[in-house]
Parts: sequence; C-alpha cells; structure tokens
Amino acid sequence: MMLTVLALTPLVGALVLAFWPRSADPRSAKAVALLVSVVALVLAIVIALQYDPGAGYQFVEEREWIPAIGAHYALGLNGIGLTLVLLTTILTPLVILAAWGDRLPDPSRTNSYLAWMLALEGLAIGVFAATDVFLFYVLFEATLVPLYFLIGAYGGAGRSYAAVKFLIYNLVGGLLMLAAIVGLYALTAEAGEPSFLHSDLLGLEIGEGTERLLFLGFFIAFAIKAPLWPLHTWLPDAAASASASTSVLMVSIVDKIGTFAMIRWCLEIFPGASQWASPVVLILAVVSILYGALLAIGQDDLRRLIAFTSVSHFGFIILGIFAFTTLSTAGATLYMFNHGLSTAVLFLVTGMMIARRGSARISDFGGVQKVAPLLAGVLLIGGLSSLSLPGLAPFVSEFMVLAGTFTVSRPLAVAATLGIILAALYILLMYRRTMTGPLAPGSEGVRELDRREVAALAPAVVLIVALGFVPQPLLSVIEPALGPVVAAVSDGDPVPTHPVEAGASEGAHE
Amino acid sequence: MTEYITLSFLLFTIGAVGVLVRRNAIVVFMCVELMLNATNLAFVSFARQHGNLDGQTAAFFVMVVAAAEVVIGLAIIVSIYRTRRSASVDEANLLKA
Amino acid sequence: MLELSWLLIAIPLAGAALLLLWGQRSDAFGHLIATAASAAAFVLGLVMFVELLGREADDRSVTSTLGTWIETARFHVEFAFTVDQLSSLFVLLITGVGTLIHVYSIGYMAHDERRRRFFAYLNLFVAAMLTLVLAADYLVLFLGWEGVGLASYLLIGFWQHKPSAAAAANKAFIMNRIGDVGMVIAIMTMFATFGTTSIAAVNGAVGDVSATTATALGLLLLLGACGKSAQVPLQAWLLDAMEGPTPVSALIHAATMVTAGVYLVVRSAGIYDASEVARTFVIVVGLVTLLVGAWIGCAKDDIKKVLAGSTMSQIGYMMLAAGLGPAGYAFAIFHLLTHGFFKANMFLGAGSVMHAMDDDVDMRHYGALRRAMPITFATFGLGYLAIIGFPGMSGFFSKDKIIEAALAHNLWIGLGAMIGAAITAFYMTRLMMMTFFGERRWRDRVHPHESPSVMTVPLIVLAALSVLGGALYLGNWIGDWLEPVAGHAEHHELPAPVIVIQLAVVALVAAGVALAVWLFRSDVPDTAPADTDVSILTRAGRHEIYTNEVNGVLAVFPVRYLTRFLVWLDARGIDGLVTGTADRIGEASQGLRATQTGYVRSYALGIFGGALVVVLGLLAVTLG
Amino acid sequence: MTTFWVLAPLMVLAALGLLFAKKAVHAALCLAVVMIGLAVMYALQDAPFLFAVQIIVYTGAIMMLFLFVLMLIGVDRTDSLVETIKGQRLAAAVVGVLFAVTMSVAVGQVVVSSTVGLEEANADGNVEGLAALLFTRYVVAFEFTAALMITAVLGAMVLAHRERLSPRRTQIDVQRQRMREYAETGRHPGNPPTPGVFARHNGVDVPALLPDGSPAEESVPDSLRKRGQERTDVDISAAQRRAKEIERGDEEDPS
Repeated sequence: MMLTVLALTPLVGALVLAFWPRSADPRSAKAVALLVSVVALVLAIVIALQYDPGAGYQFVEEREWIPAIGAHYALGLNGIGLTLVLLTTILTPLVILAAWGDRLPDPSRTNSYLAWMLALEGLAIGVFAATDVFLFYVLFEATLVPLYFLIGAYGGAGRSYAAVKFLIYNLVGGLLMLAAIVGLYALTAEAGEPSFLHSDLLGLEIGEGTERLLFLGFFIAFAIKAPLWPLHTWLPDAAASASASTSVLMVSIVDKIGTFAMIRWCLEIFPGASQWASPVVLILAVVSILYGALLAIGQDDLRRLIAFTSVSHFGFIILGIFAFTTLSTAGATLYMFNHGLSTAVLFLVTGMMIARRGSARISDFGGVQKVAPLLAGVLLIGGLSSLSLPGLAPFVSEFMVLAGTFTVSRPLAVAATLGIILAALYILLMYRRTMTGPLAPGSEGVRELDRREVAALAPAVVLIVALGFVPQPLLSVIEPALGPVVAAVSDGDPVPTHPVEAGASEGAHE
Repeated sequence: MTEYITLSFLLFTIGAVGVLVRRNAIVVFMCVELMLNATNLAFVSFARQHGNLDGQTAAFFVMVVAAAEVVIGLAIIVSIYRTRRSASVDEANLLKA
Repeated sequence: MLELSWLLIAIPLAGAALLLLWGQRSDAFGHLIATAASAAAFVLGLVMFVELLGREADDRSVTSTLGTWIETARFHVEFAFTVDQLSSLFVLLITGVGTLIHVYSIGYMAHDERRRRFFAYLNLFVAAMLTLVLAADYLVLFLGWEGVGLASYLLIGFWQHKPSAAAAANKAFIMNRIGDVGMVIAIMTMFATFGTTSIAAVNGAVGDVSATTATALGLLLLLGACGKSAQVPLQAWLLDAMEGPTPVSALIHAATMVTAGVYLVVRSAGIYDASEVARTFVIVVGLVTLLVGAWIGCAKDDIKKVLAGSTMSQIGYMMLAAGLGPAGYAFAIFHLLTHGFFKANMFLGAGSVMHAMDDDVDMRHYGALRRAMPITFATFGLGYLAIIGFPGMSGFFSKDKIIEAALAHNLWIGLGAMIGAAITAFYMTRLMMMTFFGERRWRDRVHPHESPSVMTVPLIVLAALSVLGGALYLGNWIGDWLEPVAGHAEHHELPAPVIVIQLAVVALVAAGVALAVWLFRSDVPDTAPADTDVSILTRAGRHEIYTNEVNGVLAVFPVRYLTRFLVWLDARGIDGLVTGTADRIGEASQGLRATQTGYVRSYALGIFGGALVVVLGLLAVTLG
Repeated sequence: MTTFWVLAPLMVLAALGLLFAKKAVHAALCLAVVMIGLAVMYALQDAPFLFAVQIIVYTGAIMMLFLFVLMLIGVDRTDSLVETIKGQRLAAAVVGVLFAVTMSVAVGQVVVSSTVGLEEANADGNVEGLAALLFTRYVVAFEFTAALMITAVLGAMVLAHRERLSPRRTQIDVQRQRMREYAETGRHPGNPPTPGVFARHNGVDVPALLPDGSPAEESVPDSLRKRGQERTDVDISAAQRRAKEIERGDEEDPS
C-alpha cells in the first residue's frame, strides 16, 4: 500500500489545488503544494529506509485490473525505481519553492500551475513503480498531459508551438510503444494467459524477428523521451519556452522515464534484441554526447544551452545502459539521479537570472558576478557538476559509465571521453560571458538570491557535493538491482586482462 | 431469375445516379425511393429463388420504413423550403463550415 | 600520527569551506583563519616527516584509508592516502611555501575587497594539492588533479571584472581538460587491464603486461602531465595564467601545481620503467619545453611572463630528468623542490616590485630599483643566483645533477640541457638588469617603496631556502631518501669527468650572464621596439612561438565552425526534416480539403464510389 | 415472361425519366410508372400481398404525398439541369456504369442455384404465409415498425408545425389595431369591400371602387396580387374610360 499512498499523495494534492478557490490568497495554494510535496518526500524517505537492497522488488502490490487483457494494477520498487522515486520526491518541493515567484501569463492560474506539477509528480512516481507494462504505458502517456499544459499554458514566448511539438513527438513514440504492447499481449495470450506483468514477461519465449520489432517499438518511444540523437529536437524548443520549474520537471524527472524504461523494459524483456541493437545504440549515444555538447557551445539562449547539455548527458546514460556491464549500468542509473540534481540547479538558477534580466540571451548578460556573487557561485557549482568535476556527484557516475564502456568498446569510450573537453567549453564559455568581465548594461538589475531561492537551491547543491564524495548509499541500492539485468543481456562483465588483487601489492613497487 | 435481379440493379443504379446528379430535393428523394423499390424487387426475387417468404417479409418492412421515411423527409423538405425558399440540395451546403 | 594524513587535507578544506560559507561576516579575520589552517597543515606535515625520518627505510610508506568512495562488484576505490618519502617532501613544499605565500598575500591583497574569498580559494588549492600528492589511488589523485585545476581556474580569474583574466582562466581550464582526457583514458585502461586503479597495485603489476599497454599508459599519463605542467604542446595557458594575482602565480603556477606533472611521472615510475618509448617521449617533451620556455623568457618584457617562461623551462628540466628513469627521478624531485623555493621567491619578489610600481608589469618601465627596494632586490638576487646555477646555490646542485644524468643518457640531450642553462642565465640576467640596474624608466607618479614586512619576511625565508636548498643533496641524501620510491640509480659512465662538466656549465652560464650584462647595461628603450624591428627569433618569442595561432588553426577554428555548422544542421537538417514532414502533411491536408465541398451530393458520390470499391473488393476475394 | 420483357424496358425508360425530367411533376409521374411496374413484377413473382401493398401504399399514398408537396412548393417550377459541381455528373455516370456492370457480373456469379419457387410456401395462401412469419419470427421487428410509424407521424407533425413566435391575435387585438390605423393613417376600419362593389366590372381581378370612386386594392385576392395578375391603376382607369365610352354608345366589345 505504501507505494499507492505515495503516488496518490501528490495526485490528491493536485485535485485539492484544482478546486482551491481562485479568490484565495495565492500564497495559501503555494503553501498547500509545498506541504503536499514535502509529505511525499517524507513518505519516500520512509520507504527508502525500509528498503532492503538485496531483496529484489519490494512494497509489491498486485491486483487484477482488466482481466480480459490481463492487465494488472501492479506496483513494486527495485533499486533503480527507488533511486528515481527519491529523485522525483526530492526535486518537486524544490521546484515548487522555486516556482513561488514565477510570473505566469495569467496570475490567477497559480493554483492550476501547481496542481499540474503535483499531478506530474504523482504520475511519475507511478511510472517508476509500475511493474505491469500496461499500467506503465498508461501512466507513461498520462505524464504528457500535465507537461503539455505546464509548457503550453505557463511558459514563455513560443510556448504553444513547443508544447505541440513536445506532444507530437512523444505521442508518436507512445504509439509505437502501444503497438509493441499489443504485440506482447498477443504473445502472452498465445502462450496461455494474457499478462502484462513484468515477472511474467521475463520468461516469455519470443521469436527473434518478433523480439526485435517489439524492442524497437519500446526503444524508439524511450529514445524520444530520453532524448537520443536524432530524436532530440523537441527538447530545446520545449525547454526554451517552458518556465524553469517546468523544465526541471521535464528534463530531470520525466525524461528519466526514457532511460529508466530502457533498463526495465528493453534490456530485461528483450535481451536478445538489446544485444542486437547495442552497436547502433552505442554509436548513437556517442553521437549524442558530442553533438549535444557542440550544439550547447553554439547556443545563445541559456535554456537551450542547458537542454543541449542534457542531450549530451543523456548520451552518457544511454551509453552506460547499452554497454551492458554492471559498472556502466550502475553508473548510468546513478547518472540519472545526479544529472537530475545538476540540471535542476542549472535550470533553476538560470531561470532566476532570466526572471531578473528579462532575457534568456547569454549576450544580454555580463559581469553579473559583481552584483550577485552568490548567484554566480551557484551557477558555477551547477556548471562544474555538469562538466563532471571530480568531487561533485556527476563525476562518479560519468566515470563509471566511461570505465564500464571502456572494457567493452575502447574506441567508443575514448570518443565519449572527448565530451569532457566540450563540456568544459560549453559551461565555462557560458559562465564567462554571463558572469565575468565588466558589468553589461541591463545586468545591473540582477539581484542577489533571496532566502527563498537559496532554500530552493541549497538542498540540491548540498546533495551534489555530498554525493560526489559519498555515492555509496545510492550505489549500494542500485547495484544489486542491476545484477539480473546485466546477467540477462551479457555473458558477465569483461574480466581485467591482468587482474591485481587490490591491496595485495600495497606499497610493493620494487 | 437473373433478369429480375439485373433489372433491380439497373433501377438501383439509376436511382443512385439520380441522387448524385439531381439538385431538387424532392426529385432526389424520389430517386431514393426508386433505390428502395429496386432492392424490394431483389428481395422478392430472392424469396422466390429460395422458396420461402422471408424475402417478402423484408420487402414489406422496407416499404413500411420507406413510408415513414418519406413522411419525415418531406416534412423536412417543406420546413427547409419555408425558411430558405428553395428546395435545392446545393444550397444546403451547411456541412461545410 | 601517519594515519592522520587525511587531516592534512581536511584542515585547509575546512578552512576553505568555513570562509566560503561564513560569508562577509568573516571578512575581517578570514585571511588569518586561512593562514592558520595552512600553517597547521605545515606543522602536521613536519611532525609526520620527522616521524618518517625516525623509521626504518623500508617502513616509510604508510597508507591509511579514510573510507570508501566507489564500491561496486568489480570496481573499488577508497579514499586512501599514502605518506611516504615522496609525498612527505611534497607535503612540506606545498604547506611550507603555501603558508609563506598565505602570509605574503595578507599584505599583497590587503586592499582587495574580496580578500576573504581569495584566501578561501588558496586553502582550497592547498587541500586539493595535498589530495593529489597523498592519493594512493589514481582516481583520488585525479580528484586532487581536478581540484587544483578548479582552484587554479578560480584564482587566475580572481579579478573577474577583467575580461583578459576570465579568458585566461577559461583557457587554463580547457587546456588542462585536454590533458585530463589522457588521464581519464589512462585510468580507464588501468581499470580494464588490472581491475584496480590503486597506484601501488598498478605500478607493481605493470611489468607483467604487454609493452604496448605500458607505453599507452605512459603516453596517456604524459598527456595529462603536459596539460598540468604546461609542457609542449599544451603549454600555451601558462603565460596567460599570469593574469592572476602574483601570489597565485608564485604558489600555483611556479612552485606547486605546475610541478604536479613531474610528480605524476615520478609516482608512476613503475609504468615508465616498463616502457622505453614512453620515457623517450617524456625526455623529448622535457627538452623541447626547456628550450621553448627559455626562448620565450628571452623575448618577453612582462616580468611575470618572463618568469612564467622560466617556469616552463625549469619544469622542462624536471621532466627531462624524470624521463631518464631511476637515474633521474630523484634529481627531478630535487630540482622541483629547489625550483619551488627560488621561483616562489622570485615571483613574490616580482609581486613586490609590481606592488611598488602600481601593478605595472612591463620591465621597460622599471630600472634602478635596487636602491628603492633593497630587501626585495637582495632576496630576488639570491633567487637569481640560484636559478642560473651559481656555484654553491641550490640551483647549481639540482640543475647540474640533471645535466650530468642527461649527458650520461645521451650526449645530445645533455648538450641541449647545457644550452638551456646558458639561455637561462641570459634571460634571468636580462630581467635583473632591466629591473634593478640601469637607469630609471619609471612612469610619472610612480614612487617605488619597499613592501611591508608581512611581505618581505616570506621573501627572506624563501631566499634563505633558495640558497640553502642544495643542502638536501649533501651526501646524496635526497637520492637515498627517495630510492624506495624512485628506484635505485645505476651509476652511469659520464662522457667526461664531473668536474669538467661542472666547469663547462659554469662557463656557459657565465657567457650567458656576460652577454646579457653587455646588452642591457644601459640605454634600454622604455617602449618595446616594434615587431618589425626585432629579429625573427625575438618576434617568435614574443608571440610565444605562435602556439596560440597554431592552436587556433588546429582546435579553436575547427570547433567553432563545426559548432556553427551543427547549429545550422540541427535547425535546418534534423529539425527541418521533422518540421518539413509536418509541413508536407499540412499541405496535403490542404489539398484534401478541396474535396470537402460541403455539398451533400459530393459526399453521396463518395459513399457510392466507396460501395463500388467494397463490392469490387468482395468480388476480388470471392472470385480470386 | 412476356410480361416482364414488355414491362422491364418501360420501367427502365421511366426510371431514366427521373434523371432527365425538367419538371418535378414529370419525375413523379415517371416514378409512379416504375412503381406500378414493380407491383406487376411482384405479382408475377407470387407475391400478391406485396402487389397490393405496393399499389396502395406506394402508388396510392406515397406518390400522392410527393405530389402534395410538389404542389405546395410550386408545381410549375422547372429545374435547371446545368451541373454546378465540377465533374460531378461525369463521375456519377462513371461510377454508376461501373456499379451496374459490376453488379451484373456479380449476379452472374452469385445466382447459380435453380429457382425453388413459392408454390410450397404459398400453399396456405400468400397472405397467410406472410402473416405467419410476421407474427411469429418477425413479431419484434413488426412491433418496432409500429413504434417507428407513430414516431414518424409525430415527427412529421412537429416538423410541419409552425412555432408561434408572438401571442395569438384575438379579435380585440385586430379591432384595436384597425382603430389605431384609422386614427393614424385614416385607413378605413370596416371590412374591406368585396370585389365588384360599386363596380362596372365584375372581374375578380379588378379592385372594387370605393364610394369616392378610388379603387380599393385590398379587394383583390392576395393570391392574384402575388401572381401579378391584378390589374393596375392604369388598367382600371382604362377600364373606366372604356366604361364611359360604352355609356356614350360605342358598342365595342370590352375584351
């Protein structure tokens, strides 16, 4: 029941906010939203504390839903799901806090703005917890609705174009996935009882050709979501038009559904096809890394820049997933969490800059560090985490991805490593243009962060630094969950050519 | 046997083409009646071929329904005529926004 | 005590965190906290060093683990720190020189409103540098490696309002990142080959793997070392890095951080021992940088850039020595230490001069400062004597040993090193002549004065160390001390007796000095001659032998245009494909719209035609 | 068979008449011919009941209804046969011909079994046989048709009914309005004169003359006025002139 309660908490909160009187003080609605998200966070922490890393799926709920097609209402968390549920519940309060001062196109609609955010949180938790592919699909598509409205109704210029583009891209993916789900139904029905349960699908016998087709149906949907080159063009448009809070929810949480689902649904259920596709996917991932980074360098819009850095980072995540080693997949999962944090910081802090300056163009800023050193500092920390500076959280995950990939394919890993130079370029050039040099005309009005904004940013910054040194709490949860996945898609991790027992030759160089 | 059916199709086709080319609503309506009658002929012919009366029953029902339809249809034409002073189907191109 | 090595890092790190988080309320005393933290680390390091001295020679390597960093089934990294003969020397250098520079900075940065932040960054740097040298695992070393990079970035760009400073900071970080790629790939190779990245384990096992792997590791680490130590071809950032405050140049870009590459090579002795090719590359890089740095030093008029060129050149010596293998490791470290003393001394002295000259860095505006700033002149002079290798000074011993080792290795390399010594003498003498001797060429309203004692005391201490640093060589102490780490140095046959070589070097140095004194004895123009009026060598030196231009052609422009092309491609090509499809669908819909006439009869025709198609289909099915 | 071959071409011609008749009335008459032909066909095919129903319901009731409506709308209207939708007529012809050909081919394929004939089914009489089916197997459908008929009747009433948009005008209202008009315009409040009052002419299309000699336009029936068959003032004055001439003794025929 825990998971249902966790997912329902924000949904009920959203319902309450939807009917919250418009005439009431908007601050009351904000307080309710914050309270609900904090309650969800507490629940998630309780769940995390009860979680036993070695015990597979936990907090399992299973109920018949639509017996005719074998759909179940089935929830359960493994280490990967838990990580992302935690990410979702941690980020939502921060996002709501950051959205406190958002200037909406129509101020009287604050209630529904916050309601959509909470609804998105609830649905995302459901997606991460669903262990029935039909339920997963329904929730997967349902997340589009709040996001569509968040972009289309509360964004900036060009928002309706961006919202429609976002929707169409994702619906196309969803359609392919639906076709694959129908295929799965046919297969399970043929084999006996129709069922969409994850556990039932694991043992399913699928012919080679069929498996590849079904895999593609799922994978393309997730690759659009993730987004993988060349299916990425919706993201920069959406991010450039959405409010900063919406961008965080979209890139840090909802897009993670794509990579999360690649592990749970693509790798686990279609191991053969995953192996078949992995060379192409790995190359696409490397292209994503370099392409996203190069395009980020070329952007003049802060939000588009961050969106393209995310394309690059998602390339790393997908690279790690499809390298099929424990190290790289664990790194990729950890990367999802870390990227969520670092992108959240970047989007929120640039959102604050944009709100103050009234422009998102990098060339409109300059010398901001002088008037808002704290703001500059947070931007720098967010940026450094984005370029994977050791000591900050993303480095650990990025290195794990690269090292894991390196044992499988050296050329690809080396090519991906070039991304770290480009990462330094896009972050530092942006920082230099916005923050350093003489104060640009128009930038004088960029105020220092206030207490509320510090409160919204500080937890993420603290987590980024802490996880940079102590990633183990998350890793120990993630790794056991990945064992079965990797075992299914590969013949075990590549063994070092000249293994050295660590500690055996301690100080014994001579 | 075939000749009855062929006649039936011939009449049906003529009725259908009439619906397509005539613009006076009443004439269009008559063409529809012609099509219904053509099918009736087919029903009756098939009834004879199969040696039971179900076909004739069907024809009977068609007639009843056609009668009801004519009543309503003509009422509609009259009321349209009242408001628009025309019985041309082309002027009723309201299907286009 | 030795197990507490993590405290060495923790103390300055805590200082940095404290200053940054405490905020403006600690402005008044922040610099004192930072200096105290650095001094505490020095004291702790000294205690540890003494304890090491008291131990048996084979018991001087103590590794202690603070905790686990990354632990997965196959991959295991711990926060483990090793205190041994090598790292303890570095700890003393970093914290010792670091503390002196902290003290100096109290005076130097006294009027900067962001002084607290400066000290926080300095502490951060000390912590990161200590992490680098104490790390027992390459990944932890990389943590420190990037940490010093970050501190360097922050400090070079400390005066952020100057676009040139911000640009220099970016350049330094990004060029270092190129080297980091080498490091990262090297660490991944270690993981893939050995399953561990522990420094001891890797160096112990590297002899068992193929020469190709060892060479690859050696070259990749060398790439990292080139980035960090400003060696050719990744040297271009160091001269720009002089945009940072002078204490930063002294600490980071002379004494400690830039020598990290040398440390890395010595630390990875096992790898370089296993690969002749990699060692040769190290030697070549070292020799080329040595000469290039000296060349640039001869041509620049900016006092800090002359010193920066000199730093490159001296690190080239160290690299050269490190590339010689066990024969040179100890001398590389020896020269590294003495260079740390005298170069820090001279940078601080240059800072003192700039302080007096209203932050003017052009030597052509100096002249005759020896009377105005006697302490600075004296200490700088001692540093000068040390660097040119005046007999008895520390530089004499350390440089001489390297030249000897190089000669023993290969005559030509040795000759190159000797020529380098002569050029060093030339450009350093040029600097001395233009700054402290000759006529006054001061700008108006400049009134040189001696710096306050908070700045001169560190100068005096460093000057003393510059003179006495050679003592480390007494009885080949440093060679014996480092032998467990660097390996035993075989005795090589020299092409000539030692005394002959030493005399030859001294003669070359004297020639260089004499040439410079004769050229710059008086009448130095106070504006630089135009590029067209100077020799091609000078012109190239002034332009840092056109490496920025080369980098531009090879890297900057391709990336810039690739980026522009991709931006265009993304909007027109990839997104254009998608939006184009959407547009085509829209147009097709417009076309189809024409069929929706709104006339009932049109629709009826459609129905009738549809019925026909259905019937035809049925017929086709039944008849077919 | 002879009957069929005589009737069939006639029916086809009459059906084609539906396509080409300019006047709706002619189309209706053509349709009546087809229907009567069909009735005969039914009779030929052992369906006497349907024969009767066809005559009574279709030819009798439905066709009459058509004619009524035609008359309501205007019997003498002619339709323009110029096509307004581009290509409609050609497309309709092509599809129609293709359809007819296809169906004929299909019939050739489908109707292969020999004809059973209705001798057996009609053994107890055709009407009894149908009745047996209608009240047993198809009784539900039959009941539904009953409901359908009633609905249709109600529907026709609703559609044909004109909604009263203003309150009913009572005689009092009429009187008041007349008096008001008399007060405002001087229009005579009494009954309009009937045609022919004070007239020298007894044509119903000529307005009556009021006592002052002016013509009372209202005295001519509305339908004549709307058709434009009313005589104008000029006509009237001409008629008066003529009347005076007759008085004077010109014995000419006024027609």
